[in-house]
Amino acid sequence: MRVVVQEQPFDIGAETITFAAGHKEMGAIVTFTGIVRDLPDDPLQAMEIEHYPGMTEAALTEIAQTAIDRWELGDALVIHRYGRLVPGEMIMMVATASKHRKDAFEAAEYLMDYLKSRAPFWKREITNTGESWVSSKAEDEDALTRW
Amino acid sequence: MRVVVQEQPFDIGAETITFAAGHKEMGAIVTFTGIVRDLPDDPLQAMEIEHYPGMTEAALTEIAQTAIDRWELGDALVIHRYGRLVPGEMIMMVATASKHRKDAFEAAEYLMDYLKSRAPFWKREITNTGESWVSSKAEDEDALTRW
Amino acid sequence: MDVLYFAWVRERIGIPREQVETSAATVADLVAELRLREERYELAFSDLTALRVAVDQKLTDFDAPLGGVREVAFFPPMTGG
Amino acid sequence: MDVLYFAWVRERIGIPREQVETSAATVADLVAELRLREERYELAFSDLTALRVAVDQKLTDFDAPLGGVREVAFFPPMTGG
Repeated sequence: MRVVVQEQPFDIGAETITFAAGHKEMGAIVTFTGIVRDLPDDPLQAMEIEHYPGMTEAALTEIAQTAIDRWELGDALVIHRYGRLVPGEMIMMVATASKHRKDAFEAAEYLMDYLKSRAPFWKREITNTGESWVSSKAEDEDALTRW
Repeated sequence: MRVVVQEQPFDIGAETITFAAGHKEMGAIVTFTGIVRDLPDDPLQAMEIEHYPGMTEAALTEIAQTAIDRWELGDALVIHRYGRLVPGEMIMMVATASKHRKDAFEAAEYLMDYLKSRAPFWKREITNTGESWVSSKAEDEDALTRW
Repeated sequence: MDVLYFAWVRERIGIPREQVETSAATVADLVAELRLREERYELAFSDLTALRVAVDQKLTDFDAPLGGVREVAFFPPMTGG
Repeated sequence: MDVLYFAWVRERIGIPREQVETSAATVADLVAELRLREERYELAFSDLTALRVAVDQKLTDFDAPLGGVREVAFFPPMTGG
């Protein structure tokens, strides 16, 4: 398992190829990547991500370990950035490796659902008219009931 | 949408980064990669994949288009190889881009489920003791009932 | 019309494709004709539940009509992905 | 103990962290003490349903005990991913 919390960009291509190459005994690799949406008509200038150093790493590690224990998973990778990101930049990624595609998919969805509402990150959107904290969504909390 | 059927290897890193970079207006990218399992104690020497040129491309295109129509999907990518592959090699990948992670995940699972049982590929395993066609699994056919 | 065989169907019949002159109305009629030819066909088509068929490169059923069809393909259930 | 604030809780209170001398038995007791301090605290803690709390970097509830605790953090619901 690898959990990374960093300010600088990550290389989705290199990360994916390294993760997949490291798990040739697994038949299925799933990745999820989150991107700051770059909408032509959207006034978003930047997204600032605050986090809780120490707790963030611990929370992500616990979420990843739970996924590894719950599904038949060979490995899991979580990378999440903080700081100031502009539209089009990648915020985070997860990857899962399993012998079975169903496990790889479900575990990746689980990682995302928990990471959304249980890892201490907070997003602030900077637009032309001001700044505001992104509200949590009821649907994100509801997503946890699936697990 | 991009559908590729080829004998030569593909670069999962380059494909993922190109796909993600091309969809910055989408917040969620999901990829699935299938690998010929490289098991230390497994006698598998190679996997040969036969396909039906012409129909393969048409079937994959139809599956991808159905996914794009059914979910709120910005784009879909399918790459599938044929010919002789050795353990550890990547067989195929799919990628989906959506504004919503749920759509990206579900569409990728749909692509995989249909690609498994509805695209004209047949796998043959070459082991130390002989060669045999991989049997279709009832669970793969059953997976389609979900959709 | 062109008749194509894939995977173990191809191996049992021994050729990947052939031209067949037929007036069979449906895929099932064509299969019945082929089975009468030689034992390798009889062997390949002995269990239709283990076979799939595509007509003009579209998956279909054994009762599909063959009027105007250019290409019929027989193969086992797919195992891609 | 150290008390940390994140996101709009940090903005409302005006500082990211502070040392608090307290004999509060639970998180709820600590919140009650803080609310009495100044209006900015009262404002930050006015709606506990909009807040989450972590004790020694583990998510918990407002009735969590504070015995032996080194660090308490208050913040809005998380919005990562």
